[in-house]
Formats: sequence, structure tokens, C-alpha cells
Amino acid sequence: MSDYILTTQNLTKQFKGFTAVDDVNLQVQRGHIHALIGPNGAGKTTCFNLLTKFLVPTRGRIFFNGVDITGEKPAQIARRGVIRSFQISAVFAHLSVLENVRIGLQRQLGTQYHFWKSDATLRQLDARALELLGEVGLRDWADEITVNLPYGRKRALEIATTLAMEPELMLLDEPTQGMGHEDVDRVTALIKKVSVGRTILMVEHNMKVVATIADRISVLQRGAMLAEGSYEEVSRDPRVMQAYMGTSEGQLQGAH
Amino acid sequence: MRQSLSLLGYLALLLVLVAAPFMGAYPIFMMKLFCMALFACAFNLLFGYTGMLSFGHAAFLGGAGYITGHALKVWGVPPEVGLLLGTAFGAFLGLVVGYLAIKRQGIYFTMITLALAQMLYFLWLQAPFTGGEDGLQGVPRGTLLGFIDLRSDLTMYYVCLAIVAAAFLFIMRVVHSPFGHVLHAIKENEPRATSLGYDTNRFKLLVFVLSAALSGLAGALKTLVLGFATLTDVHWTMSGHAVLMTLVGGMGTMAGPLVGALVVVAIENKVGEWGHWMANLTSIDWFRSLGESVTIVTGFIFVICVLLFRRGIVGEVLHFLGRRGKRPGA
Amino acid sequence: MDTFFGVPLPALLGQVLLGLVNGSFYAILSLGLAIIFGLLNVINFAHGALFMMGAVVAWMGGHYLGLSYWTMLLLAPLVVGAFGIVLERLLLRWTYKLDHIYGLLLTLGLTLLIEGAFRSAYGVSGLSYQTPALLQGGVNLGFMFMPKYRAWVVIASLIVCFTAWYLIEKTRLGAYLRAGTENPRLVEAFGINVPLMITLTYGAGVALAAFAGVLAAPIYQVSPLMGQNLIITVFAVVVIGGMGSILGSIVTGLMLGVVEGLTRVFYPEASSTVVFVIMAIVLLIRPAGLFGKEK
Amino acid sequence: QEKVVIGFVTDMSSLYSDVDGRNGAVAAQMAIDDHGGQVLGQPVELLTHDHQNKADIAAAKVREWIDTQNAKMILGGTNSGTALASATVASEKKVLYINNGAGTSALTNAQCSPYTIHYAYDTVALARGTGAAIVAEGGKDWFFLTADYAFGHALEADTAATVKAAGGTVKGAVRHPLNASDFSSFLLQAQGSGAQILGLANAGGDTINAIKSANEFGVTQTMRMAGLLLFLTDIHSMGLETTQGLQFTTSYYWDRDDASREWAQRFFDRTGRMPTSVQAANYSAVANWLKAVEEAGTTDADAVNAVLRGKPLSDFYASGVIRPDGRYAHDMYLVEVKKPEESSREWDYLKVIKPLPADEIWTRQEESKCALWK
Amino acid sequence: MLTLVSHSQPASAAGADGSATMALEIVDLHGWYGESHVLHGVNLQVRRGEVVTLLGRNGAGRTSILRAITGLIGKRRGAIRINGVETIAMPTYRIAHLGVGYCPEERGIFASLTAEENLLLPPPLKGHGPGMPLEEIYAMFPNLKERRQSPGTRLSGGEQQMLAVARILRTGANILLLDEISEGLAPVIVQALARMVETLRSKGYTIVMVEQNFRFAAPLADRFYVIEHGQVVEHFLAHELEAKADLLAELLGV
Ligand SMILES: Nc1ncnc2c1ncn2[C@@H]1O[C@H](COP(=O)(O)OP(=O)(O)OP(=O)(O)O)[C@@H](O)[C@H]1O
Ligand SMILES: Nc1ncnc2c1ncn2[C@@H]1O[C@H](COP(=O)(O)OP(=O)(O)OP(=O)(O)O)[C@@H](O)[C@H]1O
Ligand SMILES: [Mg+2]
Ligand SMILES: [Mg+2]
Repeated sequence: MSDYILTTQNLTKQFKGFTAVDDVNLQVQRGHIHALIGPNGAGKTTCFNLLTKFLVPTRGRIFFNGVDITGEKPAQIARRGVIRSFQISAVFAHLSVLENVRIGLQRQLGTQYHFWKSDATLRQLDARALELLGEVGLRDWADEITVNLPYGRKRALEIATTLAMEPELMLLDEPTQGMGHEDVDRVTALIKKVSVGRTILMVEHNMKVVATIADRISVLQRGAMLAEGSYEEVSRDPRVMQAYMGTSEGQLQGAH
Repeated sequence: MRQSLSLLGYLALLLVLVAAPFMGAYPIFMMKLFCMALFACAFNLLFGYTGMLSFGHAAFLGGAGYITGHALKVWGVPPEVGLLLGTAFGAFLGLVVGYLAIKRQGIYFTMITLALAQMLYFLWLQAPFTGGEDGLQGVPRGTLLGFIDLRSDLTMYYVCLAIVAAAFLFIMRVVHSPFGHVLHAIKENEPRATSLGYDTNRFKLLVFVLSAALSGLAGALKTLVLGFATLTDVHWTMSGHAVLMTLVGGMGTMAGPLVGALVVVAIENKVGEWGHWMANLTSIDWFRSLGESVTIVTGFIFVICVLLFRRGIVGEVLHFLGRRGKRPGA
Repeated sequence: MDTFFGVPLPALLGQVLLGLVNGSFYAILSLGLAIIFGLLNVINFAHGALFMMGAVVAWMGGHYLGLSYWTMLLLAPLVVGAFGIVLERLLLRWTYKLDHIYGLLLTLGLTLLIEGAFRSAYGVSGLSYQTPALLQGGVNLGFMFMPKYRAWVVIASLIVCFTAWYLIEKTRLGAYLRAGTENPRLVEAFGINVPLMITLTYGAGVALAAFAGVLAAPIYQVSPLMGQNLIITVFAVVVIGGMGSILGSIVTGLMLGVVEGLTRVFYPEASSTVVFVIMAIVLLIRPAGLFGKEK
Repeated sequence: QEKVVIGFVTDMSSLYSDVDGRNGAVAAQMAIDDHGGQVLGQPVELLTHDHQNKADIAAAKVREWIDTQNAKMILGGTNSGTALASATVASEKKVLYINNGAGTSALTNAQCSPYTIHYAYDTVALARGTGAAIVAEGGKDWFFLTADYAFGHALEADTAATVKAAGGTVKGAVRHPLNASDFSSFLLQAQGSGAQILGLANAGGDTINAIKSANEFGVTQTMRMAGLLLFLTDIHSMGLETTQGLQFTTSYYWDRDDASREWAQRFFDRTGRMPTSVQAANYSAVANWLKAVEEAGTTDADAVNAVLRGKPLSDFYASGVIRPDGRYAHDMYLVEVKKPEESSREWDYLKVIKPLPADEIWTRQEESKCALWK
Repeated sequence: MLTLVSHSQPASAAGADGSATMALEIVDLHGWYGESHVLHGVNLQVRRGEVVTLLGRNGAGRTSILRAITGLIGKRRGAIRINGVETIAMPTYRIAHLGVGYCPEERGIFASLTAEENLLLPPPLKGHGPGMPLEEIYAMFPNLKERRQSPGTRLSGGEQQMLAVARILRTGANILLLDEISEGLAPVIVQALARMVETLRSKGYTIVMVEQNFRFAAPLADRFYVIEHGQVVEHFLAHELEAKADLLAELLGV
């Protein structure tokens, strides 16, 4: 059991009669980069929202490290070490890059409610923050106000902030969305790099990224699990080709 | 560097204020200004730094004023106890109103605070000890800590200055505390803050209570200084004043509410004179009636601020000074 | 025998009827707010001031032009609606891209401007407006005297509310509106002039407020400040109802009018606060409001 | 050149601006002009300020005028909160403060001061005048519609006491919140009481709305209405159709006698409106103060006070005497609103039913808590 | 970029002034969502009566191109000419009146409207011939007739998709932008849609399709554009499809 860091049982979410996530049994193995793919509207983001309790499941249960976390609040889940990023870039735009990461680090001090303390007490976190920024290649940008960063850098910052939480499990929603070639490659490499000692569950449309780094892939379609396996297995699955990859092998082979 | 520069600025301001009574400034006017400035700063802590627009802050200002006034006048408590009672009462009201209001966000939050404050207004009006329209009059200043006689305006002035300066430093500290950093994060992106493990509702409630307590202190001090507490301070237009002062000065800046308070209080007191001056200058007689049109002028400023100067005076200056500087707040 | 907590039942019925009158005003005003909020995402703080304008314009029509109540019942909403359109075109539209808060602040500023202007023109003690001859007097219902005019207010506002509901829920124009509330950009992509629609919607919402103002003119003091307190109560109504649906805001408005009316009988001291107390309770139990949709 | 400054702080933009306001300042200026524009050989200047009914603004302005403009007399207008606050400041600075328009009797009672003169009406006089006169006219059974806060409670209590003392009975009261706007429920309760007289212990918009509704619900057919705090401008705004038959107490009505008419006409020529009692009182107060200054030969408050207090005064506004507690105790009048057909022109609204002698209506010495009058 | 005109000019095309027969002409189009820059200089042209398909991987920017044409994208720059009329500065609703009908990827069915209200929502476009009559639409999609009184979003995904397509046929629009209309639909319906596209083509409609479903798109289109990273990277005619299979396999990641 401890092989799986995260499992769901019959996870279901309905919106007014419309089932966005349908009886999903997901198993994420510790240490894996696990990709969740599927057509638009398949329920990937909804799935993430359920896992982090931004939405309350209609049915089903969620286990993290074998503990049932279905009833917990978002902040509690975050404190357990399940940290997510957002599909639309989610940084604190008017904080400096360093401060962004520090917000992530700050909770470990346990002084988050201390309104009487000076923020000089936060300086002790700077070294670690810079280290994290270094990991994502943002060290030189530390004092910049975040709005001024190019888009790709913001996504990198988001990952750094997420790392600051020392997550056991990172949920990344389309980390390469809206990026140019170089950014995509950089972020892909970054994810690979930070995955050491962690588990990552990510939603990604870019098959090249998925192919390069994903250890395991789950394919959702219309809320339900369609297929699961390694990239090779999944990409050869005709149902997946049909539903997601857009064409079937046969067609293209016929064209050869 | 920048921070120390602005600290120097505040120090200079403090020196000027210490010397002000000897340079012909009116102690009472200045003290009222301090109280309003503190009120605006307290409001700004919530609106400017956490992004929550409360339209019920008059309830804390005026409510605390009544409690302090009653305690000083009827129970005969010393001023320091009166001020503490007022502050505590503000905090208590803040807890109740805040608890209800943070159940909704954005515009609903605003409407709820407004409605609850209006309810409290009716309660104050009906409560026998507030004196209704007459107000609670003749509140004695008493002797602070048993040896500082506050009856002299000058003594009161320095006590008031000390309290407001301390409160200002406190707000500054809150903004730049670990707590303040999380608040800023919540303002920027609440879902993201939640996903980083912060229980945002507790932060919002705590800052609401802090803001209400400080507003309460402002109200308590105002009653102590002026010797009366009236319905004006619990009416929703006073909440509107808090918004206006912050908006004019520049929300989310430390100095903004100070400047805003100066502008708004000055308008209230001087617009008539300016009107006469304008009338003499332009020989347009209409300006003479400006003194009777404070609400029109106020409304006009609101419109202009929203459409053209959303950053406010201080915000625009900071923006102009350092486009690539650190974030405003310094 | 036929008493309820010491109040005779028929009398109670009378009070319910009277409560409906106030409820009618709440209903029309919260309906207007809901329509405007739906499409513009603006909480129209100026609604109270525009309500006042309706009443004052009705008075002006009578005073300067000798126009009758009935003419003004039609004309005043048009005039005030046109004024609203100007406001929207010149000022309001610059706030759409900003946080909702700015719409509220802008309309608050407008409220102060409008009220101030009318105050300096007409003073504060009010303008007299007579009940139209046709509706003077009343009917004795046995248990109470029901002025004809009050009955007319209830009927007129029910008609207006129902018409608004019908227009929005059952017609093509209403379909544009509902669709526009859900996804204005897509509606625009179908070739509908959404900016114009927004302008007209604001005009219509404002006209509703003015209509309520004209209705109020013969029974309440017509003065520049008449909308000020009302609007805050209507805000509470809106929080209670949740602005989720057109029908919801109408029903909530009427219902709260009745509740308030009954409070006047059983515990008059609390009649000004009862709506706010209900709001607090609703917030505790159903934060999204009675008809509100969860986000 | 030296000048004598009079400061006039009142509500010019808010609830009471029609009763006093800008035209109140016109009246005060008329008094100065009639006095030749100067006193003791120095020009007289009138400063005005709108306090918006905010006590802190009023008090601050009074203080500023005294300190920086060397104001010699402060004339204060509505409302009670601003008046009490201004009076405190003025007496601290030993400058004469004359108020017209504040209702509270505290100015000359619990909070009396040698430097405060309450010149026009107060709520005690209104309540007693109306209460006693109407009972004497046969209106014995009363029901009160009371604004639910200190002011309303005081009006009700004073009137009820007078009614009972005069042999009437109080059948009940209903308390309505401020700005109730809809009075129908309350009126039905009043109607159910079977009382003859409906006493309106409220003010401004509430009174107007109550009267409008009373008409609408036919309450006026079974009950007579007594306004406890009404001004000419209220009648003007509601119209005679609505207000006919309403009785209330006033210190001045323009169409009372030749002297009042003569002055009112001059006021009308300047403002286009007939004066309210408060506006007339402004003129009278300033005129009498200027005379007293001439007589005292100085603007010093104590000297002027010595001349003013205790001396019988009489002019078109009223006749009476300023008592040691600062109250100008003068006659008042019970008036009734005319029927539309009785009115011959605009502003021809009231008929005087009877004068109310000063010694019957004001707070009496034995009731007073004023230390200056013991 | 590619030399489109010479490469794919059918015999019937006009000479120098291509725009006379151009239904749609896009030059160096850039587009942004907030700060994210998603279209990086797109160039493409569609002649009247042509069916063109945009291919590409997920997130390549195909939807964004359609949204840019209708003015729905956050910010756009470049040139977009519809029937020769420059529209880059036009408000969205005016663009529709040039004859553009847009069927969005997310379908855009309104929950507060019934199916029929949804269908009747887009107003007939002025200056264009009458659209498809209601009976004809119902004949084409009998399901819709059956469910016409249900709230729009209560329809099944497939029905919603039909509704979204049917909706723009009524208005008289003759340039149809169809985004992933076959997605999530049962094969029978996909076949029905394919027939519909055929019919529309024969009636002279100009159609720009975005498709994942290659099998669906392949036989319908006259020409293909391949989009990657917000740019046109490849472009070919229907008969070149087989020859390009290798390239396609690489570009589309399959
Ligand atoms: N709050 C909601 N209310 C109703 N329906 C919703 C809600 N959130 C999502 N949905 C629907 O649920 C389905 C799944 O949405 P989701 O955002 O999870 O898709 P996704 O797989 O992340 O797609 P994409 O790749 O486009 O991001 C969609 O049809 C969407 O419209
Ligand atoms: N509203 C939006 N805000 C921010 N980015 C967006 C938005 N919509 C799309 N994008 C991004 O723009 C890029 C292009 O998206 P687009 O929807 O045009 O792709 P597509 O080719 O239609 O792919 P598919 O439909 O298969 O996802 C993607 O990176 C996508 O994530
Ligand atoms: Mg998603
Ligand atoms: Mg797409």
C-alpha cells in the first residue's frame, strides 16, 4: 500500500446533474512523475480541484499516504504536503520574486499569525529561498517584482514556490501552457530535476513533455478513466488515439 | 535603503508635528486630523493591504466613541481605561461583523458590512445613553495615568500625537510582519495562498479585528479629545469617508491615508473659504455656494479618483518616482 | 378568538397587505439591481438616488409642465432611464475591466453628486405631491381602511415585476439578456451589439428605480434624501436573496416587506433592524443567500 | 482696520438647511445692515459655515473663529448635537453663544452656561404649548407617534406630562424608528386606540411622512393631529391639502401682526421665501446683541451679557426676557394650518389660534437643574 | 513563410487581386491572453466556398486563431480581412455581421436558455441571405426537436454539440468557424456531421474547421494548415495528404 502515495476510490464530481469526474480510481506511485492527460473538458482540472479540496467530491474517497483525507480542508491538505499549481499562472504578482518563494517557506516558522513581529525575522528564510530560486534558474531575478517577469519565468517561479512547501506530492496543472519552445524545454527539465525525492502528478497537453518525463500516464475522457500505463502503452492504445491523440495508428500506417 | 529613506521622512514629519503647535497649528484641529488619519490607516490595513472593502467601519469608530464617552463620563474611569475599553469594543464588534461578512467575498462582503453597520446605527440611535441626536456631550478628559492632566489642549495634543504615532508604527509593523506578508499574498491571489496551506479566512478575520480595534482606538481618542460622541461617527457616510480618505491618499500605501485624511478633513472645513476665494478670483458667483455643497465636492472627488487617479495622491507620486522601485508600502 | 398573539387576524391580514406595499418597493429596486449586476457586474449604489430622481422628476413634470401623475408614471422612468444611459456611456463603462469595487465606488460618488445637486436645487424639506384624483380615498375592508393608492402600488409593482420577469424569462430580448449574463463575449460573437445591450440594460434598471420613485411620490416625502436609507435596506435584501434569479429577487423583496410590516405590529422598535437581523441569520445558515448559486 | 466678527455656524446642506441655512444667514446679515453695518464705530462682519450637522465640525469652526478671527459672538443654528458642542467651546473661551434652532432644552438646563443664550424655541416649550393648549380646546385623549430615540422620548414625555396635568389622558404611544418612511402600520395602531389627538413626537421627514399617511388612511377624519416640532417650511413642502387642521406651536409667524409682516416682506424680497421662526430669531438675536454692545460700549461678553440678561426685549419677533439660565423666555403661539380655501396666497398657511404666555411654557425655575438659576 | 498562393492556387482563382475571392485573409496575426502570447504571426487565406482544416496538437493555438478572427481573444494584432474588409479594429458584434458564424470548442450552450432559445439566439445577419429554416435544421437533427424545451445544458454532450452547430446555420452566416465539432460525439453523429459539412460545402459555405479527429477531417477539407506554437508550420492540399503522412506523424506527435 505504501507504494502508492495517493489513491482515490470511486472519486466522482457532479455539477447539477453533469458528471465532470466519474468514478475515478487513481493510483499514484511514490517517486513517479505521473501525467494526467485527456481531451479538453475531460475533468483533469476538476480532478485536481477535488484532490486539493477546492471542490468537494460528490462521492468517493481520497487517501494520502494511506490516510483518508476526504474530509479535510484545502489548507490542511496543503499542510500535509500536497501542493498544487494552477492552470492559469498563479503567482503573487506584486510581491518580489523572493517574497513569493518566502510565502511558501514562511509557514514552517509557525509565525504566520504574528502580526507584532518584524519581517526581519523572515530573513532567515532568504538563503533557502535563493537556493530554490537557483534551482529554477531565477536567482538573478530575486528582487524583481513578479509582474515584470516573462510568462515562462512566472511558471518557473510558481514551481519554486511550490517546492518551498517541501511537498511530498506536487500537483502541476499544465506547467508548460502558454510557453515558447525554450521555456517548455526548460520547465520540462526543471520538473525532471525537482522530481527527485518527490512525487509529481501533472496535467499536460504537450505530448513531447509527457513522453520525455512521465513515468506513468492516466488518460481521462469525459470524466472517466480511459486508460493507464506507460507512454508507450498508452500512446498505442487505440481508444486513446481515438479520444485524445486525434488519429488512429491504422490511419497513419495506411498512409505510409 | 528605500525603507530607511521613508523612515527618515516619517521622522521629519513627526518632528514637524511636535513643533506644529508653536507654528500656529490648531491643536484641536490637528488632533481631529490625527484621529481621522488613524481611522483611515486602520481602514487601509484592511482595504489597501488585504483587498477587503469594508463599508461599515463607522460602526467601529463611532461605537468605540460612545463606549469610551460613556465610560469616562458616567463610570468615571481614567482616560487610559476609556481608550482601552473603546479599542476592545471596536475589536469585539469587528469580530462579530467580520465573522459574518467574510462568509461572502467581493462586493457582497462590502454590502454586508454596510448593512450590519446600518443596523448598529439604529441601535446606537435608540440606545438611551447615546443621547440620540444631542449626542453624548460633556465627556471629561481626566488625568492620564494619574498624573498627566489632559485638560490642557497642548498636553492632550502630545498625548494624542504619541498614541497615533504609536498606532501608526503598529500598523506599519503589522504590514511588514510575517502576518502582513501572508495578507499581501492573500490580497494578490487568495486561492494560491490557500494552496500554500494558509487558512485564509482566519487571516481575514484577524486583520478585520485588528482594523476594527484600531478604528475603535481612533474613535475613542476622538471622543476624548473633543469631549463628545455623536451619531455622525456611526453613520454610513463616515464609512464612506474612510474609503474616500484612503482612495484619495492612495490605498495600499502607508502615507496615503495620512494625506487622504488631510485632504478630506480640509475639504470639510475649508471648502467654503475656497469657494469664496474662487468666486473672487473668477467672479463666478456660483462658487460662493460651494461651502454648502460639500457632498457634491465629495462625490466629484470619488468619481475623479475612480476614473482617473486610482492610485491616489501618494500612489501616483510613488509611481512617478520609482517605476522600477520596490513595491509601494515603503 | 380570531387573534394571533393578541392581534385580531383580519387586522393582521391588513398589516400583511401594508407590508406588501413596502415589499413592492424592495422588489422593484432589488430587481433593478439584480438586472444591472447580471450584465454589468456593477452594484449600482446610485439606485437610491435614481429612485429619488424618479419622484422628483415626477414632481417637476407636474409643477413646471402641469403633467399628470399618469403621464409622469411613463415619462419619468424614460427621462431618468435616459440619464442612466448617459451615465453608463460616459462614466460607468470605464470600470468594467476593473475590480467590481470600483463600480460601487463610482456609483457612490454619483449618488453624492446627484443627491447634492437636487438638494441645492430643491432644499431638503421636500416637495408636495398629491395622490392622483382617481386613486384618492380608500375602501373600508371592514377590518381596516385600505387607501386605493396603496392597493394600486401593490398592483402596479406586481405588474411591473411580472412584466420584467416575463420579458427576461420568456422573450427573445430576455434570451439575449440571460445569455449575456452567462457569456457576454460569445453573445457578441453572434452579432449582438452587447455594449449597446449593456447600456440599455442599465437604462432599464434605472428606469425601474425611477418608476418606483414615481409610485412612492404620493405617499412618501419627496426629498433629495429619500433614497439614501432605502438603498442600504435593499442591499440587505439583495444579500438575503442572493441575486441569483429574477424571480428570487422579486420574491425576497416582497417577503421582507411583509416580515418588516409584521415586526411593526409586534415589536415596532425592531422594525428598522429586522431586515439586517434576517440577513445575519441567512448568512450563518446559507451564505450564498436564499436564491443564490454557489460559486 | 478693526472689525467686529460674528460667526454663524449652521446646517446649510443637510436635513435642517431649509429651516435655517443660507437664508438664516441672510436674516442675520439684514440685522447687521439695519444696524448700519457697524457697531461701536467698527464694521461688523458675518462669517458663515456649514457644519453639516456634525458636532465636531461645528465645534472646530467656533474655536477657530474665536481664536483666529477674534469673533465676538457666535450664532448657532440647528441641530442639538452641534449646539451643545459649540456652546461648550464658546463658554470655555468666554464668548457669547446664541442658539436658534436647536431643540434641546439642555442648553439652558443641565448644560447651561453664562455664555449661552437659547433664543428661539426648545422642545419643552413646544410640548407644553401644544399639549396644554389643545387639551384646553377640548382635545383630551392623546396617542403619541414617537420617534424611537432620545429626542422623541423627551418630546413625548414632556407633552404627556402637560396633557395629564391639564386633565387629559394618554391612551398610548407607538414608537417608530428614525426614517421609518412607511407609517401606515403605526397609524393603524393609533387609530385603533380611540384617542382624539395624535401627537407627532418626531421631526422632519418622519413628521411629513406620518402626516401624509394619516391623510391617506383617513386617520385625519377621526383624529386631530398635533405636530410637536413643525416649521413653516414643512407646511410649505406638504401643501395645505395634506396639512389642513394640523395644530402646532411656533414662536413666530410672519402674518401675525404688522411688525412681523413688515420684516417678513423685506426678507421675502431678498430670498423669495417667507421666513421661518428660526430665521426671524436670527435677525432678532443679532439686532438685540448689537444694541446691547452699543449700550455696553464694548463687545466683551460679560459686559454685553449684563446688558442683555434680565432686560425686557421686544420686537417683531417676540417679547420676553432673557433669564439667568440663558433662556429667552418669550411668548409663543398655537397655530393651525388653514384649509386650502382659506389661504389667499402663497405662504398664507397659518392662523394663530392663541398666544401661549411665556410663564406657562418654558422650563420653570423649580424644575431647572441650571446652577446659574438657583 | 510558405508561399501559399502559388502553391495551392486552384485553376479558377483570380489573378493578382486575390482578395476578390478571398473569404478570409490573415496576415501576421499575433494574439495574447492576458500576458501569455499565444499567436506568433499567423498567415493564412481561405477562398470562398472552400473548406479548410487547421491541424495541430493540443494547445497549438488553433482555437485561438478562430477566437482571434471573431475578436474574442484578449488582444490581437496584425490583419484579418473578411471578404476584403479589415476587421482587426472592429468590435466583435460587427464582425459577425460580415457573415461569420462561430461554433466554439466549449460549445457555449447557455444554461438559462432552453434548447430552442439557444437555437434561436443568434439573430439573422443583415445583408446575408436567409439562413437554414428551422424545419430543415430539425430535420437534420431530430434530437433537437425532441428536446427543444429542455434547458440547454441538460442536453447530452452530443446534443449540445449539434445545437452549437445548428445555431449558426440559422443566421445566414456563410463563413463558418467550427471548432472541434466532432469531439465527444458518437460515431453515428460524427458521420451525420460529416454529411452536414458536405452539404454545406455544396451550398457554397466557406468553412474553417479545427479538428483533432483526423479521420473526420481528412476527407472533408480542401486544404490543411498545420499549426504549432501559434504559427503556421505546414500547409498542403487534400491530395497531398498521403505524401505528407510522415511529416504529419512527426508534427502531430503520433
Ligand atoms: N464549477 C463547475 N460547474 C459546472 N461544470 C463545471 C465546473 N467546473 C468544471 N465543469 C465542467 O466539468 C468538465 C471538466 O472540466 P475540467 O476543467 O476539469 O476539464 P479539463 O480536463 O481540465 O480540461 P482542459 O484541458 O480544457 O483544462 C467541463 O465540461 C467543465 O465545463
Ligand atoms: N483563456 C486563456 N487564458 C490563457 N491561456 C489560454 C487561454 N485559452 C487558451 N490558452 C492557451 O493558449 C494556447 C493555445 O490554446 P488553443 O486553445 O488555441 O489551442 P488549441 O490548438 O485549440 O488546442 P486544444 O483545443 O487542443 O487545447 C495554449 O497554450 C492554451 O493553454
Ligand atoms: Mg484544465
Ligand atoms: Mg482548441
